[in-house]
This record gives sequence, structure tokens and C-alpha cells, in this order.
Amino acid sequence: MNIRIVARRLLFFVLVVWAASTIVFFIPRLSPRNAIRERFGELARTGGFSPADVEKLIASMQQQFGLDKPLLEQYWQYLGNILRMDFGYSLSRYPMTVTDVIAQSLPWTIGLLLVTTVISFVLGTILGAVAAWPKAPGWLRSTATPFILLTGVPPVIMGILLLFFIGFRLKWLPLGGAYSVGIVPTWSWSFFIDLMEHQILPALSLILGSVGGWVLSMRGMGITIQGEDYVNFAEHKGLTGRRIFRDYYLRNALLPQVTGLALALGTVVTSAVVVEGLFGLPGIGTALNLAIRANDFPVIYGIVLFITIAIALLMTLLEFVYPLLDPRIRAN
Amino acid sequence: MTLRYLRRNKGLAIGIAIILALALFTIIGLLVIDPKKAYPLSAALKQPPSLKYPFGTDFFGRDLLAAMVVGMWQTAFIGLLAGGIGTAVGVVLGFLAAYFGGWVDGTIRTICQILTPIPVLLIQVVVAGSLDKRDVTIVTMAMIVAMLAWMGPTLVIRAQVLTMKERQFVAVAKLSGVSDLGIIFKEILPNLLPFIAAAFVGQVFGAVFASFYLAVLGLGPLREPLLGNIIWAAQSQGAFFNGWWWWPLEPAFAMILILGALALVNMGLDELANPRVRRTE
Amino acid sequence: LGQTGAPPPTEIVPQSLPEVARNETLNLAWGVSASSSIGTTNPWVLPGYTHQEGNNLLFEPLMYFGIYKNEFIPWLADSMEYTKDDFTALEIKLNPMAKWSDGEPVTAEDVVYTFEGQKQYETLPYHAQFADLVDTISAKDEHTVEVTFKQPAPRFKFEVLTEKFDTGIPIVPKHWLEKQEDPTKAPGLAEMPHSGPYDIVAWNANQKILDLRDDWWAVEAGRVEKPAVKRVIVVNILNQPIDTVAQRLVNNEFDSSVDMRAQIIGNILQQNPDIQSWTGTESPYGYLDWWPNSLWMNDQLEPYSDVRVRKAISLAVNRDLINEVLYEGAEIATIYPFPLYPNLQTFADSPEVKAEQEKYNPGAYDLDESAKLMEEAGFTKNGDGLWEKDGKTLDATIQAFESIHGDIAPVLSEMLRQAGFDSNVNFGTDAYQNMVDGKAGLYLFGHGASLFDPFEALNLFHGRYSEAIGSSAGNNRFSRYKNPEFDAILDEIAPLGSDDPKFISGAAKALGIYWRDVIDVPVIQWLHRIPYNNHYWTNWPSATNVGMGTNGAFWAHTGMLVITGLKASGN
Amino acid sequence: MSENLLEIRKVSKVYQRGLLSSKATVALKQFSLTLKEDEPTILTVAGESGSGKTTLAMLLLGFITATTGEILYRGKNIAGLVGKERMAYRREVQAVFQDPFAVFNPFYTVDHLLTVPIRQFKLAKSRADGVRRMEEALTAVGLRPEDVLGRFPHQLSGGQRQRINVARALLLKPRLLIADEPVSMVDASLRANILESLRNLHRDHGVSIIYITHDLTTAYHVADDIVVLYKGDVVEKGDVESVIRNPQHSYTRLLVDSIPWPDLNKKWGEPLKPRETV
Amino acid sequence: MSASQPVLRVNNLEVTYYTDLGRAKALDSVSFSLKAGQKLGMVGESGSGKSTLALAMMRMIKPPGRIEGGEVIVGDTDLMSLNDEGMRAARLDKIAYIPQGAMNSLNPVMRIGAQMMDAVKSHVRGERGSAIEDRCTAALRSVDLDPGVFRMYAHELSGGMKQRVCIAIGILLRPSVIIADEPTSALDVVTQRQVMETINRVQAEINAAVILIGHDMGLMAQAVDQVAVMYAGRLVEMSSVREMFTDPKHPYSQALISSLPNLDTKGVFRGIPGLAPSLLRLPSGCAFHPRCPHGHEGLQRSVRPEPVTLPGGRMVACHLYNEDGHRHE
Ligand SMILES: Nc1ncnc2c1ncn2[C@@H]1O[C@H](COP(=O)(O)OP(=O)(O)OP(=O)(O)O)[C@@H](O)[C@H]1O
Ligand SMILES: Nc1ncnc2c1ncn2[C@@H]1O[C@H](COP(=O)(O)OP(=O)(O)OP(=O)(O)O)[C@@H](O)[C@H]1O
Ligand SMILES: [Mg+2]
Ligand SMILES: [Mg+2]
Repeated sequence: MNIRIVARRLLFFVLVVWAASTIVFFIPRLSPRNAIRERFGELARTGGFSPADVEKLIASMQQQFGLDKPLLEQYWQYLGNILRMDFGYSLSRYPMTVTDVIAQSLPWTIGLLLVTTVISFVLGTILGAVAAWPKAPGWLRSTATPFILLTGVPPVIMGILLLFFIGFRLKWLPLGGAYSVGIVPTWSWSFFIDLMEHQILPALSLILGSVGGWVLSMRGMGITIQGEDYVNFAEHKGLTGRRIFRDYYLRNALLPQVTGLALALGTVVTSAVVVEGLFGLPGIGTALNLAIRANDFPVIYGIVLFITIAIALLMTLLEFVYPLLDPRIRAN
Repeated sequence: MTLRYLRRNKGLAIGIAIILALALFTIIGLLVIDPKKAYPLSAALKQPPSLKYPFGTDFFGRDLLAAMVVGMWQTAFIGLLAGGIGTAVGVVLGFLAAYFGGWVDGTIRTICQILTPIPVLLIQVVVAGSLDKRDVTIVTMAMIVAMLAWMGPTLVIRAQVLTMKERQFVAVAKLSGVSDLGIIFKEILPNLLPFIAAAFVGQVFGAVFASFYLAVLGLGPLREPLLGNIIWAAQSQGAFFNGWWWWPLEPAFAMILILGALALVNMGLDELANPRVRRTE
Repeated sequence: LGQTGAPPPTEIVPQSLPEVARNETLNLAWGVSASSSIGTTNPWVLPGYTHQEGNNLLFEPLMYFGIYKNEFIPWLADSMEYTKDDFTALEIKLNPMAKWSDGEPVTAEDVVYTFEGQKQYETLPYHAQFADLVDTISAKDEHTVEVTFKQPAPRFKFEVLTEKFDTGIPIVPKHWLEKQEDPTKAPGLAEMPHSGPYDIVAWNANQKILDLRDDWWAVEAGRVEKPAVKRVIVVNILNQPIDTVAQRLVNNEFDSSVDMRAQIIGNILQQNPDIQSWTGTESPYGYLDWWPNSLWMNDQLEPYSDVRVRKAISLAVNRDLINEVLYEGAEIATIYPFPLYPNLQTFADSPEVKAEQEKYNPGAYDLDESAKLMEEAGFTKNGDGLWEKDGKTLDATIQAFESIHGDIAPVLSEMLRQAGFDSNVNFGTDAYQNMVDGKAGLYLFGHGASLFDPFEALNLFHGRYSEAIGSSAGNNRFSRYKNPEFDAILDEIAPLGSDDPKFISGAAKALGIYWRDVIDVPVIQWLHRIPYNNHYWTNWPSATNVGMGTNGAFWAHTGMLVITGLKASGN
Repeated sequence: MSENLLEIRKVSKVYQRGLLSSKATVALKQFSLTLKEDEPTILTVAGESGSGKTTLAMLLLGFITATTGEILYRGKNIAGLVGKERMAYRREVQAVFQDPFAVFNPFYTVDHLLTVPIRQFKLAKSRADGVRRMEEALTAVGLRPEDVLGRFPHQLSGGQRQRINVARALLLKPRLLIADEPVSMVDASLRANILESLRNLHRDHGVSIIYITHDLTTAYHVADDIVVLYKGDVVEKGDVESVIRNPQHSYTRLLVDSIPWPDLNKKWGEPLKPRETV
Repeated sequence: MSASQPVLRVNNLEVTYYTDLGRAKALDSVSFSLKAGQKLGMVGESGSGKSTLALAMMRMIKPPGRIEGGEVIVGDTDLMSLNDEGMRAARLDKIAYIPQGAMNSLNPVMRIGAQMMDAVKSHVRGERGSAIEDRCTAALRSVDLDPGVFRMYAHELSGGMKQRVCIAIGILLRPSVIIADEPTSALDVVTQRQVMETINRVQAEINAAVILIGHDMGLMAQAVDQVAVMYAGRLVEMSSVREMFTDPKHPYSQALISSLPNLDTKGVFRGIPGLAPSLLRLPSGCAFHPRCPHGHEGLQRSVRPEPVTLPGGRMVACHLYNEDGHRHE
């Protein structure tokens, strides 16, 4: 691959990050609200703060967060900080930094989201491929239908329903938390089982609704590919159905599907905001949700930016991986 | 012809049927029901579904039947407004980019591509969160949702216009002395109607979903009986635990119906717009 | 990563954790929205509000206050006395047995260091009091501290030095803090020595585990018996929906939790007979907090500056309906700006107050009268049935806080709407700021003032605190009310003891003015409805078992006394 | 000396592949050609795939601009035409394209193809006049108007569709018609009909035709003159009879040799005999 | 098998497409036979059923189409009676198909070699990888391709090369019947000729029967021994190429031949009048009668002509010829 292309893709990546940071920086600052004051309001309102001179405290915090400088200066400083992956301090969990907050919640999110995304991607892709494959047995092809119907169910609602029916009513699975109360994480089998038990419902809430999307895109792709002459010719060659399915059909249809994967991450994270909260999981979603409630803007922006960067990075990586998968692109 | 097509495209048919049924429910409801009943303290409290209150009432004394009617209407309003704006902006930009090419195209395309990886819902949350709460109304809600929703349609329409533009009937129209505008509106646009319709339905789906999401996070216009708001209120009052199951379940199922129907229609329109998909049936 | 400033706190990860049986463990469900900075035990780090999540088991004050017994509970200090009649000097004598968890004794030096720190660091919550009032701080000997004041400070001992509810200051260890580069930024983690009964052994986003230590000074000093609870787990419920938390309580997963809304706790008690509340299994399930809520009004802002409008709003509030809708018939609605704690109840029942109440009838609900007043004030009803003047409806948006006013605010707003006020609720995070800046006209907020006599509550409305709109109102001084007549009464009773008859008649007159002028509209008493699970632990505080007299919240400063007082149920 | 209808002066077209790429395709090199106003002719441009035939057509129609050189229509550079002159050029230089399906807008009935130019160029005095002209043109190419009008393109056969295209050209009575592979996508059995229509257009209305094809069989039958392109270069030109029967350039010879003549006596590789009699 | 024994016999093959608009009988009792080494050209208008015939012989008709009857006997196996697995094994091994659109018939993301190897592996068990590879490179060589093509991807090849790869795949297992559906229609004349010559050569090499589908009569004249003419789903005439060009029997064939441009008749055009019928609304009786110069009356309108064999083995289906193969007058 030539250097120019690499450079262009990297430039694109930088542009995405820049655009996201700029939006995230300016939008909230267009409103006349003052996050630090509001934050102290949250503390003061329960009477928790004694009648101290809150204003002084606020002024001192403003300075600490650099909010007393002119907007443009703040902006340059902010861009510089982002370059160093430094999103500043969390307002509500001071003296934790945003990076700490993200680092602490990330493992949970990666654990949950990545696994569910991969499961729903794999499941959806296979079901979608099968649904579009005329030679598959009818019952197998129709297994995709319920998932397609479930695409209309937002993960939040799915989570609420699962929690109600399986958690409250049937009492089959724990109602929340990342693992049982009082257990400390260890590298043991029993901890793993306990952990998994707690992840099933949140995972299902995310998976059930999203499989359908993959089914649909794969089905559409599959139908297109199926009409391709090379699939027909493969059949003329007398290949077995399995081999055609795998080498000629699945493999070709998969390529565009993979692009969707990076983009899906954005949607999935958003779903996680509510689902993690619903089940009391301490992931990025919960961190974001809590930050929204506490108006902890450095954390909000940090997380939004972090996710954007992650997606952009994934997309950029895919651009480099793509040619390895598709020789046609390699040629150009 | 259309009917025969609908019989084959079952998803589209079912989707349209559900939407029509919901629309009917809403329209008849708005005619028959006093919309005031959709607001707190207008009915007995916490009543399970009964003859008097077919859908029950909630903790705050809303008649949930009225709330569902008004909420459905508001949800539809947000969806149509935001979807309409997103699609309209997308169509205009898509046409501009594809038809005039050059730097216009370069700029529009680059902006779209740069904005695409940014998780829209999160940005919407940031925007909704930094708005003054008093400014959050049904309309601002639609605007927030529409704000970052035009990139998808823009890219789709652009791609379609680009292929359309290369189609020979455009060349022939030029030879027939048709102007640029004539070509855009009379030759290309009509052929893109299925795509525009599909984009529109997709946008409406996205808008309904996003507004629902914002409401569930407590960022919606609070007093309004938006479906997301009702679920949010039920959640924060511990409705399930207190045995008021009908309160969250009704808006949840309404939401599922709306989104499901939109998904089906979208799928069906895809099939219509993309004859390759049609080929299997 | 190139960060400067505070070292980041980190999770506390145990090497190995000894087994502690469930029936020796106390599981508490708690979730302060995001404000826990994991690993931060140092009480000087702001805005960590961490005493609520178990850090109240680490750091102790000079004295606690038992609100239901109306008495000070000596703790690190054996005594704390004003040595001058004009309240300008105070002497503190420490318990000689008090010691830190690292074996060092708690000395007068530690107290002086704690006080000097408040004086020195702007970010500490009592900085203003120390800076404004305190003149000198000195250690007279190893166990004696003397504080002198620049002006009389009769309430300093109670307000600042004593821990009750969420206020008061904990004493910090000088020998550790002074070694830190910046004592207001050192997270503390598990290393910071503390005087309380528990050690932090594990802390991550899911939970915080504290284990009892054997050498707690207070047992040796005879303050209390050795605690039965071997381990406290503060479970972070993050923002799980409240019904899930309730269900987990019912399942005996938790022994206690955050406070609940009336309906939910009622259902919890029904579903698990082991669980009780402050009032047993009876409504209203909770104990009185010091924070009765009013519909505050910005008395300087048009049209709320017109007393007729304020009265009209007051007349639109249907307190009976509030009791019925939100509190299952429990009498929560109030007409007082202070909590009816024993002494205050006596005051409220006094004939002087009764006479004023008769005169102004502050709890009345009368829409016709309300409408009449509005018309008098020049308003007319528009097509939507909303009050309007000069073509603009009256903006009656109520600023409130979703997590605590989620039930009442919409109901109030709807009541106003039914009386023709264009009302809405703003649950935004800007709500508080709008009150402080005086931008908004209506807000739901508490009066964190009076505990013992009505003075502090009435003093909130003293003209000297009445800031102009735009400049920020001092804490709880949001009504911006100014009335020389009212001020004169307050100034007159200020130096008087609270059982002085002159104080009572003066205070009653002031309360009368409060009602007459509708400075704000008192709405509800604030209750803490905390579920207590007797399955593993008994001897929870309740109306019939006041124990040391503290309130029953395990997260308040006094929560340490609640937890160390628990007894095993034998299950 | 008669006036030149069309004069192509040393036109080259270079396609740049993307902005950053250094690769460029020279699709047409220094191409020159002159058509006389009063001597209407049929000129074949032949060559293998990718030799630049379509590029030439697009240049002549003004859809793309030449990299170097200029194209003069009635003595004026077509790149500089404005207003009335441009309208006239638009009308007088018309085309018939290769794909008889793609030229129809699938949204409209086939009438659209004919009504639009009538409207745009104001060819008819009234609606009825327009309809009459349409019917005339259709009849002239051997279609019955009632068979085709009001139908959608997919309801017609390829041959019918292509004949409507010719009818469109007829309706406009252009001075110059560019036919880019007009029969290569039409059934062999229908080719004859379409070529016949084109010939009639030339013969009856004096239209000059540039007939672009890779099929030398039909070229031989239709054209007067021929230009053979190879990778953008003109390798041979002259009257069609002599070029095909007696190719000079080796590429032309290869091309001629490869023609599958539907003639059992003329097998691949055998040289063509000079024509016996005319 | 004796030399004169036909290697391929198609009997009464019938295919119907069940479309939205009705049933379209795309093949209507088509019968013919072919001997080893023979080349048959199958011509006819677009939509006359040529590809359908090829696909039906491969048993690759997809819904909404259905094979409704008939036999396809290769050697002595009736393909129609095989089970699915048997048919799969027969493809490429007994009967190979070279597709119409070679441009897109190769998987763009697999190397050519892999696509050849998997074809062999699906039919031959227990052959070593290197042996299969040798077999493949030999096939490439026999279609005049460099063995290096084995490691290339489709996009690296020109149209003619791709077409030849398809041919190479077709002959990998030396089938007894090869069907090539318009193998050259997308190629320019020079390449077209090369490809046709390649087909000729490999056919000679493996002595297969070849069916060449196309509508270019010129190509047929150059390349085949026998010509079969299809019209509206039926075989209307089949005879040797010489007879077809010199003395076509069926009026449609006659029109077809006379519409051809000829070296000696410059500037004379004669098309076939009228339109190809839609399979959904076939004219009654003889499908060609509305376009037939020999009248539209009686028998032609009402009765479908059955194929008759004329002396010399030619076959024609037309009312002009009676059972003995003589022309009615
Ligand atoms: N828009 C374009 N961008 C870049 N290269 C082009 C473009 N159009 C054509 N070319 C190149 O220019 C050359 C000539 O193309 P052109 O289409 O004129 O050939 P042609 O003779 O019409 O071929 P065919 O017989 O296949 O239609 C080819 O190499 C082609 O790849
Ligand atoms: N999948 C299908 N569904 C419906 N009808 C079909 C289908 N495939 C083919 N047909 C019809 O069957 C008839 C024969 O088609 P076929 O493709 O065999 O023709 P052909 O002779 O190969 O034509 P061409 O020369 O265009 O390749 C046509 O009328 C066509 O419309
Ligand atoms: Mg071309
Ligand atoms: Mg075919």
C-alpha cells in the first residue's frame, strides 16, 4: 500500500477526532449554564454542605478546571490535552481523572459490549446468510424471523422486560450488580461462573434486539451475492452446498458486513448507557449515565470522545485490513 | 398492481397495516378523548385497567388511554418532523454533491464521512443535556434529533444520484435540451422516490428511537405524555415492584409496535428500491 | 499521561480477604450518583462527599449529636465548653485513650491541625466559618485545645464542631497528612490512619468492603461495646432502578438501603416481614429529616414580588391531595418551615403560634379565593385557562431535583396548572443554579436550618441576607425577602434562649409574618424512609428504639453509631 | 469550397485517474476529422474495446471537453457556444446510444423520450401537432404508434426500443447523428431493421452519421468511409470498401481477419476476395 | 459405446416459469441428440429459451422455474433420474457448463487456482494436492494460458483470459458434454476468434460433444457442425451448418439467414418483420404464424406443428412439411 494512501487515511482519522472534539467542546459552551456551579448545587441541595461561602469554593474550582480563561484559549488547551489523551479531571469524582474513570469502567464495557456485539454479529450474520440461502432447510431459514421482529424492541425495553419476567417473576437470574455482593474478583472458576450469571440478562437485552439488524443486512447482501454469476458457476462446477456456502457466498457477503461492525459500536455503546444502568454494571455506559446526571461534563465529553476515537480507529484499522480480505481493493 | 405487490412483500404489508392501525387509534382517540386526561391529576390514581379506564391510570393520575393517544401523536409528530427535516436536508445535500461534483461534492462528502463515526445519540444526549430544561419541547426534541441525522440520507442519495447521473437517459435529456434543474427534478428525482421513501422511513425510525432514548434518560419534555417519558416515570416510581405493571408495559408495547412496524416498512421499501433483493421471492 | 496535580486515587485491591460469614456481614445498598472517587478516604479532598459511603466509619468528630435525645454525645472529646459568657472562647478536652489506627494517640495537635487546615484551605467546607469567626487556635496541653473567636459564636460548637446528619467536621491525623505534598489532594487510600472502628480492605466501582479492627479505642475507652458487625459492604447500586433495589432487599441481599418513596417501602414491608422501617410497619415509615420542603418563591421577581400572587399560589396547593396521592394518607404535608422535632413541636403547639395560624390560615386550599387574588393582581385567564397579563402567561416553572422530587414536583406543578398557572417542572442540573442566581420564580427546596428552635429557619428570611437578583443568594437564602418589621423581631430574639417566653412570642410573631407575607409555601416535611432488614441484624434505630438518639441513616455522620450498635439476629 | 459542418482539429483526451494518482489514460490522440455541410456521409469509427470510440462520441456531444485541440461546429468552437447557438447545436447534433434500455427513464412511459425534445425545442405548434409528429416519426422507423405509445420501456422489446431512439433522432432532424454501437445489444435478427432506419435517415433527410462500432460486418454494409482506431490512434482511414477488402495496417488486417462472416465460404483467416461486381 | 451412438440425448424436455403474470412455458418438449466430437450451435432470438435449455440440462433451473418433464441422457445415465448428490457429482464430470458472463463468473476474492482445485476436489477423492495442481495447470496450458494464472485473482485477468479460465475449468474432468452459453458475446472480435479456436482445440483433445449457444450466425458459420434454431421455447429446426446456410427449411430460419449481412450484398437489409412473441401469450397453433410469410390460416392458427425428420436427418417443426418430411404444396 502506498504511503499516500496511508497518510490520507490517517489524516481522515485525525479529522474525525478533531470534528468530534470540537462539537463536544463548543455545543455545551454555547449554553449559558455553568457546570461547576450546578455540580455544587447537587451537593448543596441535600443540605450536605454547611452554609460555607459556596461562591468562593466555586471560583477556586473554576480556576482549577481552567474555566476562567477566554474560550479560544480553553479550546487550544483542550485540543492539546486531547492529543495527550488527557481529558482532565472528573468534576464529581475529583481527584480522579476522566482517564481514570474510563480506565476503571472500560473492562466491564469491553467485557459486555464486545462479547454481545460479537455474539449478535456472528449469530445475525449466520442466520442472515442462512435466511437468504435457498438450499437451507425451511425451519433453519425461519429461525431468523423472530430476531427480525425483535429489531423494533429497543434494548432498554428489552432489559426492562427481561428484568421483570426473568428476574422478578421467575427469579432465575440475579437482579443486578457485576457479581455477587461481597465477592472480590479473582481468577477462579467460581468467580467466573458468578460473573457470567450476572451478565446473562444485560447481554440478552443487548443481543436480542440487535441480531435482527445483522440478519437483515446479511440477508440483503446474501441475496445480492447469490445472484452473482460466480455463485452460479460454483454450482455448475458441482461443488457441494457447504463449500459454496462457505467459500463463495459467506466469504463475499461478509466483507461489507464487517464495515458495519465498527459503526455499530456507536449504537451499542448508546444502548449500554441504559442497559448497564438497569443492571447496575459499572461500565462506560453507567459512568456516562451517572456523569449526565451529575452534569460531570469532563467525563461526558471524555467518554463521547473516547468512543468516537475508538470507532474512528476501528474504521481506520479496517481500511487497512480490508485489502487483506479483498484482493480487488488491494489492487487499487 | 400495488395490492399484488403488497401480497408478496408481506413485511411491507404488515408494517403498513400496523402503522395504519396505530394512526387510526391515534386519530379516533384524539377525536373521542379529552387530551387533558393525558396529564397528571386528571383521573383516579393507580387504577389497573378496567371498564372505566381501559388502559388503567398511573401514579400521577393520568388516564393512560388518553396518555397513549396523545403520546402516540407526539411521538409520531417528532418522528415525522425530525425524519422530514433529516431527509429533506439529506436529499438537497445529496443532490448538490452528486450533481455538481467538484469541491461541492468534496466538501459535503468529507463532512458526512467525518461526522459518520461520531455516535450521534451521544451527541444528542450532550446537546439535550446542555439545553435549558424549559426549552425542551416536542419541537426542540425533534430538532435535536434531526441535527445530526442527515448524513445517512445524504450519502445514500448522493450515491444514487451519482449512478443515476451516469445513466444514459440523463445524457439523452441533455441532448433534448433539458436544463440542469429539469434533469434533477424531472429525470432523476422521480426515480429516487423509493430511495427517498426508504430514507425517510429510516429517518423516522431513527428519530422515534432517539427521542425515546432521550426521554428514557429523563432528557425529554417532562410533562408531556411522550411514550419514553411514561416509561421513564414508571421506572422512577418503581412501577413493577409496586405492582403497577400496566404503566410501563403499555408504552413499551406501543413503542415496540411503532418501531417494529417502521422497521418492517423500511425493509419492505428496501426491497422495492433494490430489485436485487426482490429477485428471491 | 502528563497529568499534574493530584495523584489519581486507585481501586483498593485486597491481597486476600478473610472469609466472613453472611450473618456477620452488613450489606448496605448505596449509590450516590457518581460522586465517589474510588480510593479517596481523605476527608479533605473535595468534592468527595465520601462520608456517605462508609468513610463515616473511618473518621470521627469531637462530638456527635443525638437529635432524638436532644443531647451531645462526647466522642474524641470528653468535653467542649465555652469558657466565656459571650461565646468568644471554647475549650476542648480530648479523651486520653483516643488513638489512630496506626497506634498513634489522637492529640490536641491533631485537632489544631484540623482547625488550621479549615482556616487555610479555601476548598474545605468550613473555611468560611473558620476564616470569619476564629481568632486563635492553640493546644494548651496534649489533650486540651483552646479556640478564641473574633465575635460571639454561640452556635459554632453545634454547627461546626459536632457531627450530625451530614454536617460537622471529622478530626484528621496530623502526622500523616502533614507529610503529604498537598493535604487536600492526597487520596488517602487504605494508608491514611483513622480513628474509627473499621478498615477499608477493598474498594472498586462495585463495592467497598470495610472490616472491623480489634483495637478500636472507643471500646477500650468504654464509649460503646465491641461492635457485632465484622464486615460492612457498601454496595454501589449505581443507578439501578429503585424497584430492582427494593426486590434485592426483599431477597435479603441487602440489610439496609437508601431511602425509598412511600409506596415502595410499603410494598417492601409487605413482601418481607423481616424488614421494618423507622415507624415499624406503619405509615409514614420514616423519621423526620431536618429538611422540610417549601415551594420557595423569589420575592423580588415579578410577579412573585406581589404578595397576592404568592398567596394565590399557596391557595392552589391541596395538601390533603398530596398526602393522599404521594404518601398513602400519612400526614406529611406541612405548614412550617422547620421539622417538627420534639422542641419545635412544642413551639408549634404553643398558643401564640396557634393564634397566628388561625389568623392567616396558611394551609388553606381555595381555588376561588386564589382566582380572586389573581384578578386583583391584574391577571386574566386566557383561552387555555392560564393566568395572563400583558399577553404573557405567568411562568410558573418549578425548579426541582429529579432524584428527590420526582414524585412531588409533577403533582405540585399540575395543581398550579389546575389553578390556572402555566406551570412546568425543571429537573435539569441547572435548577439549583437558577435558584442561586435568582433567575427563577419558583423552586422546591428544603430548609436545612432549625433542629432545636425556630430561629435558624426564620433567620433564613432576614433582610440582611436578601441579595439582589443576579448576585447569588447565600445558601438557603433564596427568597430574597426584605422586611424591616420582620428583621426587627429577629434581632430582638436572637440573643434570647429558646425557652425564654419572649423568644417564643417573638418567634411566633415572625412566623405569623412568614405566613402573612407567604415568604414561601411550605409543602411537606421531609422523611427518610429507610428499610431495615432484621433477617441478619437487629437493634435498628426506630421511633420506639431511639438508642443514642441519632437519626437512622447509616450514611449520615452518625451512621457509625447505628452500625456499631447492631446485634446479630442469630440467623 | 463548401462550408464545414464539423471540424475536429487535433483533439486529444487524457483521463486522469484520481487526483493523487499519476496514472493517466490517453483515450484519444491528435484526432482530426472534417465533415462537409453539403455532402452528408456515413462515417464508421471502428476499433476494439477501449480504443477511444465512445470518448470521441462524448467529445462531439459536448459531454466532456477535449484535453487539447478543438472541435468546431459550423466554424465555431463548441466549448464556447452560448444561448441560441448552443441550443441549435444541441438540437442539430444528436445521438443514438448502445444500450436501448438505459436511455429510457424508467419512471416514464416511452413517450417521454419524444415529448421532451418536442417541448424543449418547441418543435410543435400545438399538442396535436406534437402527437402527429411523434406518430410520423414512429411510422417512419417501422413502428405502429399504437403499439408503443403509452407503454413503459420494459414492456417493449429491445428492437422496438432502439427504433424509438432512431425515431427520436428523426423527429429532431439533426444535421449530425452520432450512433454509438446502436445495434450491438440488439438481437441479430433485428439489427437489419435498425440499420435500415439509419440509412433512410441519411438518405432521405441528408443527415450525416458517425457510426461507431466494433462490428466490421455492419460497418461494411452501412458506411461510406471508415476510421480505424487503435488505442486512441488512427491507424487507418479511407473508404470502407478498400479498407476492408484491402487493409494496409496490420491491426486493421487482424481485425478484418477476425470477423466471423456468416458465410460458409469465408472461413476465419482466409483473405477476403476483392469484390467481384458492384 | 460405438462411435455412432449419441453421447447426449435430450428427450421432450419441458420447463415452465411460474411468474406473477402467469405461466411461461420456456421449453416445450425439446428433443435432440448429439454424438461425441460434434459441435452444435443453438441459435434463436433473445428469450427463445436457449439459456433455459442449457440450465435445464444442468438441472440448474431455479424457482420460479420448474423442469416439468423429459430426459437428459448422457452416455447411458438419465440426469433427471439422479438424486441431488448424484447430479452434483455429474456436473463438470459428465456435463460441463461454461457460463454466459465469464466476466463475473469467477469469485473475486479467491485465487484462480483455488477455484480450480475445489472443483476437482469436489469430484475426485484421494488425489494428492500436487497432482490436482498439475491437472489444473495442464488445463490452463491447454487453453493457452500461462500456468502463472493459477496464482492470480480474477481482476488481474482480461475478459478473454477469464473466459479461457472458465473453459479450462469446464474441461478439468474431461466431461462428455460441454455447454457454452454465449462464451464470446462480451468479447471483441479478435479475442472472440481466439476463444472460439481454443474451444475447438480442447474439444478435439477430449472428444466431447459441444453445444454452443449464441445468436451470432456469423460465429456459427465459423465454428459449428450442426445448427439448431429455437423459437418461443421450441426447437424449430436442426440441421448441418451447410444445409442451414444454403437451404434453411423453416420460414423463421429462412428469414434469419436472409437477414444476415453478406459480403456480396452490400447495403441490402432485410429484417424479420413483426415481434418475438411473449411466452406468456403465445399465439395459438404455430407460434410463428403471425410473422410467417406462408399464411395465417387454418392449421397454422390452431395446431402446433410437431417436429418431423426430413430425409438426411434434418429436423424441422413446421406445417409446411408433412410427416414424410416433404413439403406440402
Ligand atoms: N471517465 C473515464 N475515466 C478514466 N478513463 C476512462 C474514462 N472513460 C474511458 N476511459 C478510458 O479511455 C479509454 C477509451 O475508452 P472508450 O470508452 O472511449 O473506449 P471504446 O472504444 O468506446 O470501448 P468499448 O468498445 O468498450 O465501448 C479506455 O482505456 C478507458 O478505460
Ligand atoms: N427466472 C425467470 N423467471 C421468469 N421467467 C424467466 C426466468 N428466466 C427466464 N425466463 C423466461 O424464459 C424465457 C427464456 O429465457 P432464456 O434466458 O432461456 O432465453 P435466451 O434464449 O437465453 O435469451 P438471451 O439470448 O437473451 O440469453 C424468456 O422469455 C424469459 O423471460
Ligand atoms: Mg464504447
Ligand atoms: Mg441466454
